[in-house]
Amino acid sequence: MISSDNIGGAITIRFEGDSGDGIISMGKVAARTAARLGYHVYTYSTFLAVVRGGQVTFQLRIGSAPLLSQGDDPDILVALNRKAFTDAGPRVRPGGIILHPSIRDDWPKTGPDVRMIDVPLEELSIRETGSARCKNIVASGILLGLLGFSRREGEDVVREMFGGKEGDIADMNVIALGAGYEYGEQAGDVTDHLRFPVLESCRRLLLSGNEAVALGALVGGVRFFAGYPITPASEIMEWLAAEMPKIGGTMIQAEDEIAALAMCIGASFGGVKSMTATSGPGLSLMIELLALAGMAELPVVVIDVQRAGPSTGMPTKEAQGDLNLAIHGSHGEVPRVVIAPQSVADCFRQTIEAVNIAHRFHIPVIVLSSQSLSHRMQTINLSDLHNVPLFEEPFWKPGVVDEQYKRFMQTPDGMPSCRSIPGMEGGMYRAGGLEHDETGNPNFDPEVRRRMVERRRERMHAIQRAFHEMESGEFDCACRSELGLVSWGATASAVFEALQQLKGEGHTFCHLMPRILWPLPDTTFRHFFASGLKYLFVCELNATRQFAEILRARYTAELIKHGVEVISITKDDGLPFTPGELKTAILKELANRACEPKGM
Amino acid sequence: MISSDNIGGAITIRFEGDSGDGIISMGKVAARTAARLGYHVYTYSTFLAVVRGGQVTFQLRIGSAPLLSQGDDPDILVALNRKAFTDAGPRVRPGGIILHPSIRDDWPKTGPDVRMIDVPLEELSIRETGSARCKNIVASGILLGLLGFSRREGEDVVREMFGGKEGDIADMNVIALGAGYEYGEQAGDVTDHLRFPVLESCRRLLLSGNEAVALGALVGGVRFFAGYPITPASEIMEWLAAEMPKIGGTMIQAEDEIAALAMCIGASFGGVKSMTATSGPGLSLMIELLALAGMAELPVVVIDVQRAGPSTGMPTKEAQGDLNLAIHGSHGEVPRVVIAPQSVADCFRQTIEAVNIAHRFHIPVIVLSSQSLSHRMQTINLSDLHNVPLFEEPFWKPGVVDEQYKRFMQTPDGMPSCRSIPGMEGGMYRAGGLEHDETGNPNFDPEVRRRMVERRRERMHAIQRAFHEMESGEFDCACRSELGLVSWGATASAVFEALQQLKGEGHTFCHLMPRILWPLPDTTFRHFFASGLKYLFVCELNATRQFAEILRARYTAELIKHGVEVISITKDDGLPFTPGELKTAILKELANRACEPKGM
Amino acid sequence: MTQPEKQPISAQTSAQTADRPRRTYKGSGHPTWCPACGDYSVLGSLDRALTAFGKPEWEIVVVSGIGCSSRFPYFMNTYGFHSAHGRALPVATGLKLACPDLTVIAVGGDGDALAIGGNHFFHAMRRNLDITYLLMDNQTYGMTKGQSAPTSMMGSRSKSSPYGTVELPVDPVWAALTMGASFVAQGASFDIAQLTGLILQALRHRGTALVNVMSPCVTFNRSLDKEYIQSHSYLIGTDHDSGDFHAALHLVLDAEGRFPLGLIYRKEHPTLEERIGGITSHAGGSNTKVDIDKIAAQFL
Amino acid sequence: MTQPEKQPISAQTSAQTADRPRRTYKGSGHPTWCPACGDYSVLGSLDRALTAFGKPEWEIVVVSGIGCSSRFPYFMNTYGFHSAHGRALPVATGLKLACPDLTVIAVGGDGDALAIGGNHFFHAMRRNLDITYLLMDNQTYGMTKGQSAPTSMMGSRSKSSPYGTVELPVDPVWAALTMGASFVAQGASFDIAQLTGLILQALRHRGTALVNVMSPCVTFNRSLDKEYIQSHSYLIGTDHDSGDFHAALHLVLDAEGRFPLGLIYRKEHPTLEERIGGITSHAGGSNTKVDIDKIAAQFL
Ligand SMILES: Cc1ncc(C[n+]2csc(CCOP(=O)(O)OP(=O)(O)O)c2C)c(N)n1
Ligand SMILES: Cc1ncc(C[n+]2csc(CCOP(=O)(O)OP(=O)(O)O)c2C)c(N)n1
Ligand code: SF4
Ligand code: SF4
Ligand SMILES: [Mg+2]
Ligand SMILES: [Mg+2]
Repeated sequence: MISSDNIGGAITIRFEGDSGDGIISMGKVAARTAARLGYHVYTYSTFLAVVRGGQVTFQLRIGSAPLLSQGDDPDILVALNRKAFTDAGPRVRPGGIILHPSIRDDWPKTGPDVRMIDVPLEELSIRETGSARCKNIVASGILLGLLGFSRREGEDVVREMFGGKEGDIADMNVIALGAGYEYGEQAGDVTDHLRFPVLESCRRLLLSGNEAVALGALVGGVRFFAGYPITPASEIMEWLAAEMPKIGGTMIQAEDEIAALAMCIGASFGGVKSMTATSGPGLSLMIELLALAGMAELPVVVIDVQRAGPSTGMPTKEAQGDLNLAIHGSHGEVPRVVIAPQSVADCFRQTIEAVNIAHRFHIPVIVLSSQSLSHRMQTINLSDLHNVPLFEEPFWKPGVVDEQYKRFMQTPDGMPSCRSIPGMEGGMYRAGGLEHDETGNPNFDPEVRRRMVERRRERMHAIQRAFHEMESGEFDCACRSELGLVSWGATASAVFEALQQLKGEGHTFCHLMPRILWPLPDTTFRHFFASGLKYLFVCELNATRQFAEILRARYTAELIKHGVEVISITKDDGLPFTPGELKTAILKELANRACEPKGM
Repeated sequence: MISSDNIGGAITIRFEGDSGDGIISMGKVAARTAARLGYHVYTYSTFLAVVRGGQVTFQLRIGSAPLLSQGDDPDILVALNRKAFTDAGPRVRPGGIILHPSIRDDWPKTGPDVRMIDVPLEELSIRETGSARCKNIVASGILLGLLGFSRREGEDVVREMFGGKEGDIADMNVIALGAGYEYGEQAGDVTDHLRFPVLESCRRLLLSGNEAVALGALVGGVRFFAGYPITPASEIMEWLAAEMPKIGGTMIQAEDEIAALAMCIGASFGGVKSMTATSGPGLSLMIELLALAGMAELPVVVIDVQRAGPSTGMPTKEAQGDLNLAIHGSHGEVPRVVIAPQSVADCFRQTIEAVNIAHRFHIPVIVLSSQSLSHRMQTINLSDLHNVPLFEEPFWKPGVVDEQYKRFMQTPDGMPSCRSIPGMEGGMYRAGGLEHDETGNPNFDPEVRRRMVERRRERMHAIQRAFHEMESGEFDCACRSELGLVSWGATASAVFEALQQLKGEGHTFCHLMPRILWPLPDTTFRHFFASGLKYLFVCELNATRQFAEILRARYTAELIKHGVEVISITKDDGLPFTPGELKTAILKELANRACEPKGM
Repeated sequence: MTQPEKQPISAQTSAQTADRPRRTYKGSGHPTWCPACGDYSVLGSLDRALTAFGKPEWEIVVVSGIGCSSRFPYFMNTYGFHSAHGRALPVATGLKLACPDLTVIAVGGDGDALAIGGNHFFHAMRRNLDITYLLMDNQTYGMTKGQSAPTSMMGSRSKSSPYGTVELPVDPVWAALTMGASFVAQGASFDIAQLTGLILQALRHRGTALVNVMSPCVTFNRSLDKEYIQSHSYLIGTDHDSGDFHAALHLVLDAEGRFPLGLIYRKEHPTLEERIGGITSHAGGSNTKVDIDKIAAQFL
Repeated sequence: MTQPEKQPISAQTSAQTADRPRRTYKGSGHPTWCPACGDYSVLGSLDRALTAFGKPEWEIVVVSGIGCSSRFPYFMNTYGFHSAHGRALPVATGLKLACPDLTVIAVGGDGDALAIGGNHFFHAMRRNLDITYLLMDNQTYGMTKGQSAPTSMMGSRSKSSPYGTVELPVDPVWAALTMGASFVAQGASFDIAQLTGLILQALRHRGTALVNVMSPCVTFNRSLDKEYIQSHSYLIGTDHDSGDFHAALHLVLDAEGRFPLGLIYRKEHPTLEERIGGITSHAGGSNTKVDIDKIAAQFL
C-alpha cells in the first residue's frame, strides 16, 4: 500500500522560467540532494514538444514519506521571468516564499503572508565563477541553504551531474552552488516552518518512469534490446544504449518497430531475455508479430509508453487509450499478459515482473506505461534494486533423445514445458506461427487444433492461479463500503489523493488498482463485487471506457447478481486527472444517484 | 429474410475424386447450367492447401428457392475413385444414385434403395474426342442428361468456360458434354423423383464470396484497388486485376499490406473510391494506417477474409477470430465501421454498402468475410446488379474562400462536412494523423481535443441513426420467445438451418443476425432484450466469445434489467459449424438449465 | 447505372482566377521549425520552383510522413497530407495513380524515407511513377530529439549511439540510383539557387525524381552543419553526362564521403502511369461507360 | 545478485557424441513441396554444404519467413524458426546478435525477401552481420498460387498481372551488392555441385552472405523453368575478380537479362557483431559480473 501524505511533512517547490534558464538542472540539483538525504521526491515538468524556446516549469515535491503526487500550489516559487511570476505567484501558499532575481513594482500581487526574496543570481554567478552561465545552480544553492540541506551532498550532486561535461564546468558549478548556499543560509530563518526531518536516513534513487523501466530491464536480466525511437518512449532505448554494453548485453536500433520486435523474438528463441519499447503507433505495427511470439510460445517484453492517439495524435500528451489494443489486438486469439505500472517504483518492479512472467509462462508481456509516468521523476529505495525476485527459467536438459524432442508438450496444469535452446544437443525443433502439434510441426487436424486452443487458454488460467505470488495490484476491498473505485496505471496517484480527500468528506471507498490487467484477477474482483458494493467507479484516461467495458464483459454475471452499477469517469483531453477533478466528478455522480429516488 | 429450404425442391450432388480428375470443372458445369436455368445453387469444395495432389470434393446443391447451405448427405454421388466411394457412398440418401466409372465387388456396401450406374467416362471421352482428358465433362453431361437440364445451356456453359483456352479444347469439351448428355438421358427415368421445376425462370449468376466482393466493389464505384496476395483473399485482387483496366480503374499489387492501405488512403484523398483486401495477418499490419484514415476522415474499405489464426495459424481454415481486432484494433480510439456479410449475395451487397457508408460518413469500413464464405459459391440474381443504391458523395463546391477552407467543420448532427478534393480551387487543406482543429492544422489544446474526440464519437451515433436505411441485419425479434439467438457472418447458413430444425422440434427462437457489427444496432438489441428473452445464445467461430463479450459489455444494464443469460456456443477447430452440431449444443445447454431448478 | 464521374481538373477551377497576383505556394503561418533549421531553405526553394513551374496551388499535393521535415505540408499553401511515419511514398503513389493530373510531391526526412519507410523507397524507385521526392537529410531523427539515422556517418555518436554507430550509412543518392530512379539530384539547403533549379527540373521530369537535400538539424546534429557540408561537398562539373547511368554510378562511387551537388542522373523512360494506361487502353477501359452486365456475364 | 549465465555452447553438447555416424542435416520426413519444385535441390545442396562445414546440427538455426521456400526449416534436422511473412532477416539478426556462436542461416522466397521483407533485406545488407541468406527466386509467389513477385520479368503475366507486370524487376544480386552485402553469389537449383560450393563459401564467409538461387516453381511459373534458366545463364569466368567491387558491379550490369552463376563478390570487413563487440569491450562489458549498484549510482 502506498502510504498517505499525512505522515511527516511535505513541501512543494516550483521552478519556472525561460527554456534557456536551465530550469531543469536547477530543480534536479535540489531534487537529487533531497533524495540522497533520504527524503521522498516527486517531480513533474512541462516543456514544449519541439525544442524552440518557451516557458519551462519544474515542480518538485519533497516529503518525509512516499508521495502520491507532485502536489498542488507551491510553498516555494523560484520565478525566473515575469510569466513565471504571473502564472504561479498568486498561487503560492500562505507562509510561502517567492525567490526572484529582480522584482518589478508593476508585477501582480501575491497572496497574503507570502515573503519575496530578491536573489541576485546573475551577479553571484559572475562574481564567483566569472560567468553568468552558472546562475541556475546559484539558485539551487540558495534553495538548499534556505532549507538547511547538507551542502556537501549538494556539491557532490553538482559535481557528478556536470562531471562528464567539458572543461572546468563542474568546478564552476560547485562554486556557484556554494555561493548560493551561503546566501540562502543567511536568510534561512524565514524557512523554519517549511523544514521537516527525514524519517529514515538513506540514499534514494531519483529517476523517471522511463529510466525506471530501463533499469528494471537490466536488473530483470534483459540482455537484448531492439528499439526504434518514438516519443515518449525513446529514453528507454537511449539509456540502454549507454548501459547495455557495460554488462555485455546488446542494444540495436532497428529499421522500424516490426524489425525491433522480430529481433527480440529471434533473441528470445536463442534463450536471451529480450525487450523492446515503443508508443502506440509502434504497438500497432507490432501486433502481427506479437501473435507470432504467442504462437511460438516465446517470452518477450514490449513496453508501450502510451500517448494520446489515435494515429499520430498528440505525441507529447497523456492518455490510456491503448488498453484494447494491448489486450485484444491480434488477428485470431493469442494469449498475452498486460501489466500497467502505477508509479516510478512500479515501472522498475513491474518491468522485472514482466520479464519473470514472460519466462515463466513463455508468453509475450505488454507493459502499459504512459506519457505522464514516463517523464515524472520519483524516488525509489536503493535497496529495492536487490530485493527483487528474479525468475530463472528452467531449460530443457540437453542430451540425445529417443524420439523427437517435444517443445509443446501437454502438461496437466497449463504450464509450458521446458524450452530447448539452439546449441543444445538433441533439442532441435522448429518454432513458428502455424498451428502445430507437440513437436512444433504444422498440423491442421481439428483434434490437434482443439488441443492447442485449449493449451493457450489454459496458460492464461495458470497465470491467474499464480497471482498470489505477484504484486498483481493494490487491492483494498475489505472496507465493506457501498462505494468502490477501480483505476489503473499512471492515474493511480491522482486517484489515491482523490480517495483521501473523499474520505475526509465522509465517503469511504474500497478500491481495486490492478497492476496485471490481463488476465484479470478474477478472484479479487469477484470478492469485491460480493462485498456489498453498489456503485463501482472506473476512472481512466480514454473516451470509450476501455477498462470498464472489459470488466462489464467479464463480470456480467456478478454485476447482475449483486446489482452493482458501473460508473465511468473518463477524460481524453491529453492531460492527467487531477485529484480535484476526480473528486468533483465522483461527487456529482453520487449526487445524481442520491436524488434519483426522490425525483421519481 | 432468407427464405426457408422447404419451398420447392432441392437436391444435393457430390463430386469426388483425385486432384487430377478435374472435379471442380465437372461440378461447375453442372452448377452454372442450373443457375442459368433459374435454379438456386450453393456449392462447397474442399481441396488441399498446397497444390500437391490429394482428394478433391465439390458439393453442389440445387434448389428452386434460395438455399441456406450446401446440404448434407448427397442424393447423387459422382465418385471417381475408391476413396470417394468409401467416403461418401454409404451416406447417399435413400432413393439416391451413385455414378462411377468402374465399380469393384470388394467396395463397401451402400445404403438401401441406392442405385449404382456405371459410367464409362474415359471410354466415351476417347471415343468422341480422341482423348481421355475430357472425361470430367462427359460426367457433367451425364448428370445434366439424368436431370433433364437443357443441353443447349450446358453446351453454352462449356463453350464459355473453355473458350479462352488454347486449341480446340472448347469444341472437344462441347462434344464430350453431348456424349455424356445422351448417355445420361437414356438412364433418365431413374432420376424422375429427383427432378423439380424452377420457380422463376431467370438467369442467375453463380459466384464465390470473393468474386462477389470484387464484383460488388466494381458496382459500388471502387476505382482504385491496392492489394497484397494472401490466402484466402487473393482472388479478390486477382479478379480486379483483370477487370479494373476494363473500366478505367487502377489495381496495383503493393509491396506489402501497409503500402496497400497507404495507397488506398492516398487515392481516397484524391476523391477516388478505394479498397484493399487481405486476411488476418494483413489486417494486423494495417491497423496503424487504419487509424490514419479515421483521423483524416477519409473513406476506405478494407476486406478481411478471416482465416484461422493467430499468427500464420491455419491459412486454409475457417474462423471468425478477427472481430476484436476489427472493432478495437488501434492505439487510441478511432471510429470505424465493421460489416459482416452472411452469404455470397451479401458479399456483393455489403461490399457496396461498405463503400456507401465509407463515403457518406468519411470513415474506414472493414468487411469481415471468412474462408468458408470466400470459396463457397452461390447464385445471385442478375437483377441484383442494378437494384443497388449507390451513394454519391456530395463534394465541397470549389471556389475562392474568404478564410481558410474548413475541412473538419463542426456539424450539429455528427455528419462530416463536405470534402474538397485536390484540384479544387480554394479547397486546399492538410489532412493528417495529428490531432487538429477545424481547418486540419495540428492543435493539442485540451478544448479543441475534447471537441474532436466528441466529433469522432458523434460520427458513430450518426451512423446508428441511419441504420434504418441500411440492410443492417436479419432481425427477427417479434416472435416473443424466451429463446434468442445471435450470430454473425458466414455462420448464418448453419444457424438458419439449425433454427429450422429446432423449430421442428418445438423450440422457437427469435434471432438477431446483425450485418453491421460496429457500431451495434442498439435500438434493435434493446428491443430484443426487452421482449421477454431469457436465454440468449451467441454462436461464433472463435474460442474467446468475441461478439458475446462485446454484447455483454455494451448491454450490461439491459441484461441486468431483463435478467437475460448470455450463453456462448463457440468452436475454433478450423471448420464451419454444421447445423446438427449447433442444434445439439443448444439443446444440451437448454437441458442443463431445465434441470437446474430441480437439482437444487 | 451511372458511374460517378471524376471532374476534369480544369472544370474545378473557378472563373475569377485569370488575373490574380503572383501565386504563393508557402502558407501564411510561420513554420514551427527551430530557427536556422535547414528545412526553411528547402521550403523557400520549393516555393520558388513551383512559381516557375506555374501550376496553380490547388493542383499540387505535398505528401509527407512524420518528422520535422515532414511538417512541410503545414507550411504550404497547397493541398497536403501529413500521413504516418514512413508512409509518404505509398500514399503519394495511390494519390498519383488515382489522379494522374495532379502534381504530387512527397517530402520527408532520412529516417522517414530510409528507416521505417525504406521498403517503400525501394519500390517507389523501381516503379517510376511521375512524382518528385524531396528528402531532407540531416543524418539524424530531429523530431524525436537526435537518435542516429540510416544516413548517420559510421561511428557518429547520438543519443541512441553513445559509442558511435556500427552500421554502414545509406547514401540516399546511391540508393535511389541503384534502385532504379530515373532522376537523381542532390542539393544543399544553403544553396537556394541551385536547389530551386534542381527541384524545378525534378518537377518537370516525367518519372520518379529524387532530390536529396543536405539540410542540417541545428539542434540535434551539430556534426552535419553548414560548414561540414560546405567542406565536404563539391559542385558536379559540367562535363558530367547525367544521361549516362554508368557515369552517374561512378560519380557517386568516386565521391568518397563528399557530397556531389547537382544533377546526377536523368533518363526518361515510360512511367508507371503510362504503363498502366497502356493496359487500360488495351483492355478498352474507360471510366465513363461501365457495362456491368458484360463484366458479370462471366459468372453466368 | 546473480545473473543468469549463458552456457557456452560446448557445454551444451553431451559426451556420447564423439563417434556418431555422419551427421544428417535433412529432416526425416518428405518435404511437402510439389514434385520437381526447385527447392528440393536447394535443400540437398544445403545439406551437403553443412556436412562439409561440419558444425553439429544443434548449433545451426535455419530461420525463414512465409512461402513455399520458407517451409525449409521443417525439412531440416537443425533448429528452425518459421517466422512471419517477410521477417526472416530481423529474426535471424536478433538471434545471431544474442547468440554469436550459432550458425544462422536465413532462407526465403523472392516475395518474402524483396516485397514485404524488402526493408529488412536493405538494412541487413548494410549491417554485415555474420549470417547466410539463401534466397530461392522463382519469380512468383508460389505459396499463394502464382501472383507476380518483385523479381518477375517486366511484362510477365500472372494471376495478379493478367496484362503483364508494369514494374522494373528487382535483381536480388544487384540489390544485395549495391546495398552493401559483403558476399554475393548466384546459383541455380539444377546445378547442385556449384550451389553446394557457393553455400559452403557463404557459410564460411564472415559477414552477410547472399546466395540467390534460381529455383523454379514448376506449378505456378512455367516461364522460369529449368530450360529458361539454362538458356539465360552463364558461369562466371575464372577471370572475374570477385574481390573487386567495381568488377562485380559491372558483371551484373553487363549481364543484361542473363543470370551470371557463381561467386560475384566477396570482401571481408568487420561484421556487426565485431563492431558491437568492440563497443562492449570498450565499455568494459561482461555478462558475468554485473554491478547494478554502480549503474544505478547515476540516479543518486
Ligand atoms: C510508427 C512510428 N514510429 C516512430 C515514430 C516516431 N518518430 C517520429 S518522427 C521520427 C523520425 C524523424 O526523423 P526524420 O524522418 O529523419 O525527420 P527529421 O525530424 O530528422 O526531419 C520518428 C522515429 C512515429 N511517429 N511513428
Ligand atoms: C502478412 C502476410 N501477408 C501475406 C501473406 C501470404 N503469403 C504467404 S507466402 C507469400 C508469398 C510467397 O512468395 P515467396 O516468398 O516468393 O515464396 P515462394 O512460395 O515463391 O517460395 C504470401 C504473399 C502472409 N502469410 N502474411
Ligand atoms: S530539431 Fe532539427 S530538424 Fe527539427 S526543426 Fe529543429 S533544427 Fe530542424
Ligand atoms: S507451388 Fe511452386 S514453389 Fe511451391 S512447392 Fe510447388 S513448385 Fe515449389
Ligand atoms: Mg532526419
Ligand atoms: Mg517466390
